[in-house]
Amino acid sequence: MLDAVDLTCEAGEIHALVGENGAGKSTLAAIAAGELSADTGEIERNGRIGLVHQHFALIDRLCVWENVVLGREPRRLATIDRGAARAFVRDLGERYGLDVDPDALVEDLPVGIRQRVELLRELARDPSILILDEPTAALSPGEVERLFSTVARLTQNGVGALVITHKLDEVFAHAERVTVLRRGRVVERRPVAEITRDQVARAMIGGDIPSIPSHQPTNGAVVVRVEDLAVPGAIEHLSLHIAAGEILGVAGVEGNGQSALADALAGLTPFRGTIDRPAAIGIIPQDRLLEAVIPAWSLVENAMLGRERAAGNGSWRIDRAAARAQCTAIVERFDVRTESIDAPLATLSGGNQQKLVVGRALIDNPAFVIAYNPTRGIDIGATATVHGELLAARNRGAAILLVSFELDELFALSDRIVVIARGALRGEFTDRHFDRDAIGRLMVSA
Amino acid sequence: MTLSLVLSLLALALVRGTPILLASLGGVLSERAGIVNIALEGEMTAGAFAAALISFFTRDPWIGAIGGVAVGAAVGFVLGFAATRWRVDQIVAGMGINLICTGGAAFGLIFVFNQAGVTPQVPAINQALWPLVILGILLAAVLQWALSRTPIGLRLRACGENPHAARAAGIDPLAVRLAASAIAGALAGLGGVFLALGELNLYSDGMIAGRGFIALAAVIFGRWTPLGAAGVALIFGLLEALQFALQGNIAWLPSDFLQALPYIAALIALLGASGRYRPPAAEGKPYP
Amino acid sequence: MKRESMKALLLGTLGVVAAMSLAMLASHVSPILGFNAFFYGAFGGKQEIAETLASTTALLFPALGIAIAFRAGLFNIGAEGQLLVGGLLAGWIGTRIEVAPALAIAAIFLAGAFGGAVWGAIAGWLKAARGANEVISTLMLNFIAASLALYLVTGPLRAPDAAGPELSLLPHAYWLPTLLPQTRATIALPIALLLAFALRYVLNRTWFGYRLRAAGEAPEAARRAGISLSRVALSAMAWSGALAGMGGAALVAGELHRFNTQLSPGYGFIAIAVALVGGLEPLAICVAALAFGALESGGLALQAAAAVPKDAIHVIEGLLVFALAARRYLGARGATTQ
Amino acid sequence: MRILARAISACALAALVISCAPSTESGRGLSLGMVTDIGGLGDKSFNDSAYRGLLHAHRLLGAHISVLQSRSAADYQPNLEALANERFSVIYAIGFLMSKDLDQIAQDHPHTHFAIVDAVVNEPNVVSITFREQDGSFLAGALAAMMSANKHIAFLGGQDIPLLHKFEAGYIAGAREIDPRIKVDAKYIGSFDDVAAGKELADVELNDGADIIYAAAGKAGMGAIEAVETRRGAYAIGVDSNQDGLAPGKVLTSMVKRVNVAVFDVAKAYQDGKPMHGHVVFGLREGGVSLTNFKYTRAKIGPARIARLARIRAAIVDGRIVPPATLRALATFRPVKL
Repeated sequence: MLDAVDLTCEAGEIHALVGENGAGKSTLAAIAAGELSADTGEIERNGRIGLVHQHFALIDRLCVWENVVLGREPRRLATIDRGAARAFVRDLGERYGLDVDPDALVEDLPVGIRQRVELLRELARDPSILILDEPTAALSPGEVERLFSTVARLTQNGVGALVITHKLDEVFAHAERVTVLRRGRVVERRPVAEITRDQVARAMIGGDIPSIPSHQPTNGAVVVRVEDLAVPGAIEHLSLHIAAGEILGVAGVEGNGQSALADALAGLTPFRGTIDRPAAIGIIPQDRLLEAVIPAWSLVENAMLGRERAAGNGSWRIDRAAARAQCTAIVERFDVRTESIDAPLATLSGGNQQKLVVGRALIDNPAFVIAYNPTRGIDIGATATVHGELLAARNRGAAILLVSFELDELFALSDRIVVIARGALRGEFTDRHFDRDAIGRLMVSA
Repeated sequence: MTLSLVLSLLALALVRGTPILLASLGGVLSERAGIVNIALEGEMTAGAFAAALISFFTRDPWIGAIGGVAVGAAVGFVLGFAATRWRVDQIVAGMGINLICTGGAAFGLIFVFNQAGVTPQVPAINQALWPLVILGILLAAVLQWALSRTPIGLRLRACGENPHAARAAGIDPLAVRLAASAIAGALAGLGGVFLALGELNLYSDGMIAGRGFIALAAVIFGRWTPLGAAGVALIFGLLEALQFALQGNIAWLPSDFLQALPYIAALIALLGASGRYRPPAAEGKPYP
Repeated sequence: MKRESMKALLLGTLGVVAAMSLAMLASHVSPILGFNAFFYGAFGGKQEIAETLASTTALLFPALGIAIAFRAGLFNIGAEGQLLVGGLLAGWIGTRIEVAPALAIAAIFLAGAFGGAVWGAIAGWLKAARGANEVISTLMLNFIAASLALYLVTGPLRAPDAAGPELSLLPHAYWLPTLLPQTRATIALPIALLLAFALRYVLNRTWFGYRLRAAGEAPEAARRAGISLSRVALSAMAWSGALAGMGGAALVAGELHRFNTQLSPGYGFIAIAVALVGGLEPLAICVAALAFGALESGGLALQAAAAVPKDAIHVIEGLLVFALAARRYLGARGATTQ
Repeated sequence: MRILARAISACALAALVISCAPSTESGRGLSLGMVTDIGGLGDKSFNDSAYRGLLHAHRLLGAHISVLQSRSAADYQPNLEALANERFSVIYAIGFLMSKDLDQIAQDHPHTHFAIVDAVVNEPNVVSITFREQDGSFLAGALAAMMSANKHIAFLGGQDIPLLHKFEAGYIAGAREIDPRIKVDAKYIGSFDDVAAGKELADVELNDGADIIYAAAGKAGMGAIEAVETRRGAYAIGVDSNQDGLAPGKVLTSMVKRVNVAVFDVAKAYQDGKPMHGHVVFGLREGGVSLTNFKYTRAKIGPARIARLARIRAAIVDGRIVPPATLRALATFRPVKL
């Protein structure tokens, strides 16, 4: 994974570690924090290194203060001093501007707040260095600003912050130094002031950035119509429509009704109101490992998921030759890199797994596609492939609902963007005239 | 129905429910730590047999009782060890333990007493029956409190929900799971002791009669909380007591139906509960 | 085959043999004599082999049924009750119809399958419609089945000639044809083997089996791919019960020739171990059922020759379960170090 | 590959088979085989009683003996078959549930002598032994009615099956013989194994006001004896074996069913060259059923009651009283003026 990497992070600095997915950033972070051990080399720590995980390592069914004090509980006789624990969490929150209700159950919290809890948990352990692994992946622009102001406050107190990211905007806005990792090796390390964006990007991927196909104007009839949709506890009075050959982007902070909207459109959750959509539909779920694939199964079997009856051509048995042919078609057309279509899917990189998921959703040319964070956690090359295929589907006349927490992705792909907050649409931007600041404000509107 | 009849019914419900309650508390502990425990039946059997055996040879029922609890704990330890260190599938291990314990006790009867089926009468602790009932209920309350209020309880829950996060917080999930499984065995063993030395004064093949499995149902019905499981165990005891009382008094209702009453009631309760039964998130999953 | 796997296998087998020897020594029997009796009891002659095959058959049906449910992610511990209800219905139909023997046998098996399917489907429906935990419901249904069967055979369905909790004998013509004359090895065994192959085919080659496996392996992914988890739960439990119920029918028509409430010594529970030891793979389950069948019939012979009690065989079965589970662990570790 | 690995692992067990060789008993002299029913040895009841008869024959007649226990109804046939194949002189089937299996096996082994307890099998080489349990139970009921201070007595059964109805009907009739208006509770545990449930159910009956409990529930009946131990003025009546010593002074008597006597008699007759045939009924007259001799309770009961019991016994023996054997017959039973 990693090969002769050396890295220093000094007290009081924000050090950005960038690289494509699979470059070894998370592994490096885990080794630094002592969660994994390296084969050779050594880690020199002055004090504790805290790690804020990419996929938050919180215990969902414990409340905030329980997560924060776990393993070092304040005691009163044999019991946990709950008053002290709550006060401790509140004080810590105030000191770093991380405002959280100590008694909230973690599983009830939106992603942005969960990250604060994760931060609090690490801060409670007085780290000398804090590693943040992809901290902004699911945050709204406002929350990103807030996070970095917290980090800045930390560095003023003498803590070193190593921020792992692939968003170059953040690097150039907040970091003092940047280290670029590619295929487990350090390929570039410089103060931010001495390097350009383009240089960093080239260093990351070791070549030119793939380009995304261009938008061609289309003018289709409306194929998806949602009127007055309501999903209990998530969405109220939501209406929208999508035309053939159109990508409708949905911007919003995670947990504001996007999942309910996608599920209602996919027919996975009960709803009130009317949904008018084509029967043929391709779905790219948001959580690949949990919702989209069966990692222990082969590519062939994964390629059939949801299309298993089609693989039998209507008969009760599965035509294995046809299934293999279809899988091969997906692998070839969507550039899934694998040694064999019979290999377990788990042996593939995340990007290649995702390409299979996208291919499965698009191969039958459905008239309607739901894409939910289709490029979350995959590398630039795979991202480019996925974006290209989504645009190709659009250009063939598919209506596409694109839910993404990355505004850049929405801006690059969408024909139209709606902003969702607290279960309702708060604004619409048409004709590819997207105003980042206005969208950011609407995302956090009540 | 007179007051004394109601009281005797409630008393019977408590006696009937307590062994199930004790085993279900064990089940709650081990499952909250992340170990599926279908071995409760075997642990109760081992506890009951060992208690009768030791009481017979030492002529001291208290040593017998302690021995029964210890043997239950040892069986729980074996389950925990297989599940954590060997990473054996927990359900498979539990099945194996049930088979070994029931078979082993039957075999032990022949080997030790040279008679099949049942031990001779042994010194018992019948006078401790009610203290044990009260102990069971107190234990449920104490465990409820300990799980939510003490550092150990918090750490145990953390291991059942997300052992990786627990590890990151400096807790050894394997040790916690092993300990929880052993304590669970001890509690189930105490359930067996209650039957063999508290209510009766012997061990007899088949005397556990599915109580360990009912305890497992109580764990799930009680939503993995000590008080919940205890409540379900006692309600189950009450239904059995009712069944006992009604038999012969309702001529048109066959006794077989009445005997099935508690189980039918449980099914109906399942219907109504419309199950948001969420087991601990990492239950049954080996770590690491 | 990997060396570690072989080593673990050898260790496991040795462990079981050592445990059996200890058991025999403890009951003052020379292990040589004991093993002799054990293997003679399991494989020593036509009658012994037939008994082993009869136990194999009795375990194979419910084990295959359990595998269906487990593969769908449903922990069906109700095979015992499903077997009982299936056997009851089979035994009742068998005494009620008068048709050609082949038809009657088909009807008996169908009745068994139907009875078991209904009993399994109750738990499946509870799961599908109400989200009820199948562990509790199948467990409760076991107790209810036992009470129901006892009530019916001593009450409404009581046979005029019955002294105990059983129905009348089936007409001789409806008894299952035997594989070996004068034994209890019947055509139920090839039927079960056929079912195992069919099950393997269904699981691997049909969209129904695919959905079942997907729902078991990754329920959320399956649900999002449009597979109805409720429908899978209902059908998997019904089929699971149907196979267990056919096991009851096989016992009724092949071994007892009548329904008796005590027709099973817990086959439905031992079959869980059989299914797990067989790794939930139909063909491997056949092999596991043979091993357990040999243990059952060899164990029965052991008590005759060596006065080892009837339940001691459970110890050996338990150790076997442990040994094979540990073998898988050791084998897996071997695989990762390579 | 994994399937292969599993197959080999199962076969490893089978590999030891090679050592096997027949170990049949040579069967010189008198050899007695016995198949228990599911209750098995240690039931403190009729399996144990039969076993005592066997041991007696071993000591007095020098017989070689062997006992096979059954775990389910499906085990009866192979167990009987195994003994028949080992050429035992006399093979005992202990329990009415074996009648259908024995009928078949007796035909297959016409030169082997069989005996069955509690059922009638009409084959030339089978002697059927039944007991008039209702007679002994009648005496137990009469004693209970005389001893009850509350005029309220109880019956505790194992499972609600016809065989136990003989006990229940005789007991209730005997009580009515003494006091036509006496209150009798009859409850069933639903199990012969669950000793604790036996105790709890007995407690319910005691709490309802009954002060004498007649427990016909195998091992579970021991729970009833425990229940009366701590209650002042409450007594139990044991069943099948002499249980008076389990709680001296608290078990009024036991309704002994002398399976041991019958078993021994059959063996003795065989050795004497005059094997028994047909249906042999063991009633009060034959000493097949009786109450024990009140070793611990004679003083409590008193000579007047014991004399009255003797009069009732004589009336049953000479046919003036016919104790009912079913609950239906009980409904029409009228006390007889002596």
